[in-house]
Amino acid sequence: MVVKKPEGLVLITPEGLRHDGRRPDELRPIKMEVGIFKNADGSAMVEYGKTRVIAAVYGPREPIQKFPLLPDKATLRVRYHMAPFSTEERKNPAPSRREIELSKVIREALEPIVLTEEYPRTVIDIFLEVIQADGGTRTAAVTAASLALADAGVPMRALVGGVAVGKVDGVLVVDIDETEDMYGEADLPVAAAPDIGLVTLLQLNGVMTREEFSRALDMALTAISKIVEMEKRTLRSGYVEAGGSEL
Amino acid sequence: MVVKKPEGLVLITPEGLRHDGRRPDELRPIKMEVGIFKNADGSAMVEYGKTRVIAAVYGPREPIQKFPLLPDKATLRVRYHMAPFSTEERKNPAPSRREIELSKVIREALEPIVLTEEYPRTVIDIFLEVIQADGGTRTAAVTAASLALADAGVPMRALVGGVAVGKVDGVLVVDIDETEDMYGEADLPVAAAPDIGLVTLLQLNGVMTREEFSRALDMALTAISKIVEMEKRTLRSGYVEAGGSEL
Amino acid sequence: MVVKKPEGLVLITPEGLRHDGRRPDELRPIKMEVGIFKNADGSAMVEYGKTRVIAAVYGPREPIQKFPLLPDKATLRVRYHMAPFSTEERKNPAPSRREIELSKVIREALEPIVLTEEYPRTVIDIFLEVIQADGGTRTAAVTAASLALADAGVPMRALVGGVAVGKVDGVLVVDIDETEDMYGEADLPVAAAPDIGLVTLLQLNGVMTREEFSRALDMALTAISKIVEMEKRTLRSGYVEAGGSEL
Amino acid sequence: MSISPFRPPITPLIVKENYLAMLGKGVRPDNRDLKTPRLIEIKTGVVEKAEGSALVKLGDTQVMAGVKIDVGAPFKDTPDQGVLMVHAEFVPLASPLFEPGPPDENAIELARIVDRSLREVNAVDLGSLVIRKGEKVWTLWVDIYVLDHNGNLYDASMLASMAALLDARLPDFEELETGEIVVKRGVRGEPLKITTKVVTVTIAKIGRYLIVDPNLEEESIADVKLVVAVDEKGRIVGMQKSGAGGLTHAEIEAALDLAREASTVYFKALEEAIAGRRG
Amino acid sequence: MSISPFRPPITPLIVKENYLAMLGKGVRPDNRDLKTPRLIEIKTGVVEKAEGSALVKLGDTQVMAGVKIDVGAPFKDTPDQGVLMVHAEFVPLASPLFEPGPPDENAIELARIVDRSLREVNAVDLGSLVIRKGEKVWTLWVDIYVLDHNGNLYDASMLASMAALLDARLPDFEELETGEIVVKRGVRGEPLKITTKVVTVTIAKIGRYLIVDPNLEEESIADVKLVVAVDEKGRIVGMQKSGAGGLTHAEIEAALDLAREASTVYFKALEEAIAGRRG
Amino acid sequence: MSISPFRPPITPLIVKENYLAMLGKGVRPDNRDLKTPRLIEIKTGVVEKAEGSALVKLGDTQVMAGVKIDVGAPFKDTPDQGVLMVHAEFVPLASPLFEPGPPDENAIELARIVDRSLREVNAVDLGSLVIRKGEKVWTLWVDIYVLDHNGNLYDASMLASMAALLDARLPDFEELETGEIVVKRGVRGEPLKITTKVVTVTIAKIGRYLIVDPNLEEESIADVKLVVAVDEKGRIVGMQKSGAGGLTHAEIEAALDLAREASTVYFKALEEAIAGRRG
Repeated sequence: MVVKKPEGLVLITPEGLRHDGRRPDELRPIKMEVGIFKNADGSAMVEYGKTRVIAAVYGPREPIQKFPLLPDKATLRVRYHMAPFSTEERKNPAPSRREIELSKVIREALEPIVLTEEYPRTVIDIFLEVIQADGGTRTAAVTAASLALADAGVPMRALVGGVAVGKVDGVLVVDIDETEDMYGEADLPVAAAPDIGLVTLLQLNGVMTREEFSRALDMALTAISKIVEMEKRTLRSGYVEAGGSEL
Repeated sequence: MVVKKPEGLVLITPEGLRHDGRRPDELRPIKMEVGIFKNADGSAMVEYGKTRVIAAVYGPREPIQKFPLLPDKATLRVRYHMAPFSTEERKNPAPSRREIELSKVIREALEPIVLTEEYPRTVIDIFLEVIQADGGTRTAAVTAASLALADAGVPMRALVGGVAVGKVDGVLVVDIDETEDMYGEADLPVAAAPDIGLVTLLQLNGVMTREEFSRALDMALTAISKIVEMEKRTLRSGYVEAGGSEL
Repeated sequence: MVVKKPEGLVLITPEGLRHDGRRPDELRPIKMEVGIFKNADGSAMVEYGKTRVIAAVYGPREPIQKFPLLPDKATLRVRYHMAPFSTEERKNPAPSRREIELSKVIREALEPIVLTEEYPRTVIDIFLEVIQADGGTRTAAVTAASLALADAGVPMRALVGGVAVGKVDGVLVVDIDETEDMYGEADLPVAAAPDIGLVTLLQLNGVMTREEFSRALDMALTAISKIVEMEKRTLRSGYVEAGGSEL
Repeated sequence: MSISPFRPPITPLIVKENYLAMLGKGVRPDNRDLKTPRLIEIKTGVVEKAEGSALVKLGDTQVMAGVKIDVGAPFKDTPDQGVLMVHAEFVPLASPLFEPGPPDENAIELARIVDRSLREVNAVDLGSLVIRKGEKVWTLWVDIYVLDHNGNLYDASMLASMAALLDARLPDFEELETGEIVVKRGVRGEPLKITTKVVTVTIAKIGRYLIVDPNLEEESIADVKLVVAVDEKGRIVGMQKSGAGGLTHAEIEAALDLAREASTVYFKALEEAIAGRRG
Repeated sequence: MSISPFRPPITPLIVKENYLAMLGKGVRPDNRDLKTPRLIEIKTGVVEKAEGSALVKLGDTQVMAGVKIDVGAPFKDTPDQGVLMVHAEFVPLASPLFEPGPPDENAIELARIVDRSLREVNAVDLGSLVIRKGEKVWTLWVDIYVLDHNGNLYDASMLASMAALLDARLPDFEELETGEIVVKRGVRGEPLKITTKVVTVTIAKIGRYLIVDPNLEEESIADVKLVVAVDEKGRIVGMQKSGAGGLTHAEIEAALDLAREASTVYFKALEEAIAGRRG
Repeated sequence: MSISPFRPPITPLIVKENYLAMLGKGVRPDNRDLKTPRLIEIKTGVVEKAEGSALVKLGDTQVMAGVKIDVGAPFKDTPDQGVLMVHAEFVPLASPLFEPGPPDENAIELARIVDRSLREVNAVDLGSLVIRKGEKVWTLWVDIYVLDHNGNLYDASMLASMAALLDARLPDFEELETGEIVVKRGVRGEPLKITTKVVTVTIAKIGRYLIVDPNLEEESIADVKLVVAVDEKGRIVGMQKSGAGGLTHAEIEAALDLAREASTVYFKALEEAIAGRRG
């Protein structure tokens, strides 16, 4: 679907900068915080620019409403959900097809990381709420989930983080926002656990050549390494923010 | 929400009477009947003017579809529901948000009255159907439920009855009908068990001063005493109707 | 509901033939095939002209999602469902009220035939998908179900087959298509097991005199006998097609 | 998906055998012969706010029907006809076996049988319900409300629906300059144009006997039922086999004769109810 | 259908008795007296993309509210008024007892209490929200989002809704030649016309004591609650008894006095939050 | 909410080990090498009433797709484009593990992958589907119907969708004086304007091996899958990692090479199916 670009919007300036002044490989200002809720066993808030996601983890526990549990490992339940006020037009709070797909994709980004085999016949619930959506919500959600799981003390193979790389006016750019997503040519959301070298979420919407894809994936993995380092600092100090050259 | 009053509608006459000729403290003609159904363990019909509600009680019993029961008392299940033909415009038979709220409010008006502790691990079902809605349906429903519970032989601390007091053109009036509800300034539905001095349902929609509220609650409790007396007569004789000065 | 007949459409010619050239007692070309799927325990495809229905049978088995089973016989679960692309205008894939009713009617057409008492506490699932709808889908579905049950080796009292007789411009005609159904005066879907002399599905939509009805039912039973014979040939050889004078 | 029902109250075999023995003598436990419906009581105008309404008691079975009339758009393929919608609710107060929730297959089947029986003979003249062709027509909602289920909901519901339609009056209305139609609820206008009355007669087969208007106990031991819709002229205007059994051709023919005979009892009850209204 | 709740975390009797002993001395385990709400923190403008937003912390309870504003059609019977919709989600991250799914009776009751409290005094002047009478009006969606449930969701949600409405600005818009209204999301226009602020004060009854703003533990041992909506002038503008208990007339009167007194604390917090915004 | 699946048919560890041993020798139990898809059979025009249709057999997997075309309104932000909707049903006849009900996360994911693969390259030229700009456009419904699930529904569904679109013809229509568009169902008009064909190739990772087009048994022991959408020019036009495992960067690169190679097999099958149609 081709949505026409509004007049006057320049996605890449002659100097090679982006519409918000960032360099192609520059992340937005990032904030991370853990332990933001009293009830949840673990919780976190993650901001990539204006995109803001919160996460809460409950478990390992018995589910309230019984359902068949796995005999050899914990069951992960992941819900990615958008607040009705998080988007331009009010979002109906009933789960959309997009939210159902992304809940699956995010669960499958976390399954390889969580040591589920240590808690058979239990449930680990990971609830993700998008409070404000400005591009990259699914990847920010993976980062928030990683922090909340660690905050809850759930044993993990490694921390995982996410970022989306885009192709905008032919240029590969990291951590795209909503404007770049809407008027760009491709969107490549990636989540990975750098410490064990695994990509755990990978989608591509749009067109890339073989060579572009390799470069884009490299850019994503570099950015994710920074994000996961920031997760580690956050788990030590509770709250971290960084932007521009600090990242 | 302010709905404009139709031209020519006089809610309070210069003589202090209401649009249907009643005095401010006068109830509508009331009919009560018990034992109206064969299947139900207890049943009742209650009319306040044109408002008509029927009630059926099943239980204490095991529920058809299993769900977790309470170990120390009976579970009450209450459904307040309006027939599609009970209202001006056809009502969609799927439960509305209003019906869901009123089911809760009515259940909580009955919980303090029913001796649920005598039947642990069972369900008592109370099904309420509004056959015609002309104001005061929730309070008539409480009255009908009280009768049907007694008809079913469910042990109760006391009978409970309900009535709505309104503020109409600045005047407090008892047992408001739909017209008074729609064009009045406030609606105070009350249910109480006079024999044990407990108010078990209390809502206020609209604005009252502190002093008006006290007077309105007094008016409601006086009316409810009459209604509960009438319930007692109905339980003895099966059917009672009364209106005007008889009440 | 009277839908106006398009100009130029002649349902019965002066020669007594139908709009597609058939005689009143002539079936459309019929195809039957069994064993069309690998997963299902039994499967079949049935075509009456352009009407095409496929059937799959699973069981007797334990259901995936537990529900109360019958202690003395197998539970039949029947789903009649139309593919979204099977109709003129796209059909919403959520079950319509029509599909819910027909699932019941078809289940009750199969209950007298299946020896359910041989498999207590199990489920036999019969899934029917209308791939193309051109009149007579419910009766073709019964025929397909009969074949798939036999293909699955489910023990049966007898084979069952179905056909719809219509009244079109006052003439009784067998195996009506959608055009005849839409502009005709009556539609009589029938399913029967000729070998045990039982009618197991019978509906009438439209008006018939007492005498017309008897004749129409006779026509249906005659046609069903041919259809059930063809089922038997299909179960021997896997695939059969026939039309016109062969039937 | 339709599932073999789990709990029709299971009747011990012995009950069925005793029952069959009685039927052999031509009599039923409630003292009826095999071909007579239960006592019928029809009261119309029971919901003043509805455009039409009726309460039917058929023995201990109680069914209410209400008719609501609104302005709507016609269906695209019938621009010159009003809209008729039939809906049935088996509300949980009517039976210990009914659970709250959207209509199940039984409620849907019932509503669709009543709907077709009315529609196929144009019992309500839908052509008379046009306000502005292709744009604005009357929409009739017939809502069937089962209050006490003691057997044979089909016949009771059809009687209630028919009586409510006979009771119904189109509301008065005003046409604004904008073309909008404003319905004046209070004011009762013309009655509906009913071209023919229709009833259904339900025949149950128990063993080799056919009985008219089965009560709840009889339904629980019946092998199968045949619902037959009959109009005032005695024509068959609809039919539905219901239940997990089969019928021979001869049984079907016999059932039709029983249905036509019993229909006169229902038509008489309908007549009296309407006459009572006018009287 | 409303069902007696299965699992309010069951508090042993001994806890309740200890608690009552403390209340007798006029003090609560968290060191409050009986009539003082918990610490209140209100932050507005927390969701830049929403037309209005606020995050409220009431003790450990956290509730967010967002206001989204769209162009819509007015209701038929109020052509000269905008539309106000209040919706509450108890998202599962807020409590170990919340499950995903559509709003249950508690979320619906909460939203409807907030809705009525705003609507009955026309707190948002709906008459000021008309773009073209009878055709185009502003629709306000107030979405309540419970983030951490530690008791008294009513008061926290009402505060969050009120603060978000005070924070909200109508979006700028353009009227096309076709009459269509195009909303310009980025550009913040006029603030909403708020005729009066409203808060609710929730009083719980435990034994014979009435306490203001119960926390989660207190709610679990409370017999019943009374939610009282109060406007700036101290008028009672709404009320709801909630919970499976009863109240005497005298208790109700006492609760109203407590509510009016505590409302000033909430109003002060609201004032400070808005002042902070402007400063 | 997405929940770890309960029953992928659990394969004993020993099966997996035997399987890995075979893969080490470059061969699979069904005699394929690692990079070759199963036998492909594509039949178009299988549903005469649909505007386009196809049945695809990929080994024992069978998927049907139908294209229905209606007149509708364009989306507000794309007034000069038609509408494309992709929907998938995993009907219960296709697998002992499918239950009736609305599409689950797997069906939704599948439909969205096919949708994006078509949409992102404008495979169907949506700009050619405008009847009256901003008002009336063609709406294409691609309905994927899984009939027999024996592994790799992605590739089979994408092939079926693509073949059905290639088979589809816009219906003829008439424009009434009122401006209404009347679709003439019977009459087949122009074919759709397809700018490029697209296929997906699914690669499964089992142990350290990558295999193309996994069958059901292979899926049950696979650690993770990568679905790669490729267009006729060999460009990557979509991608989705699916399943509860991870991939290294090197594995992803290797999978892309496999995908591009195998895509030619799928394109060839598509070509033959269409040629067959015209021949």
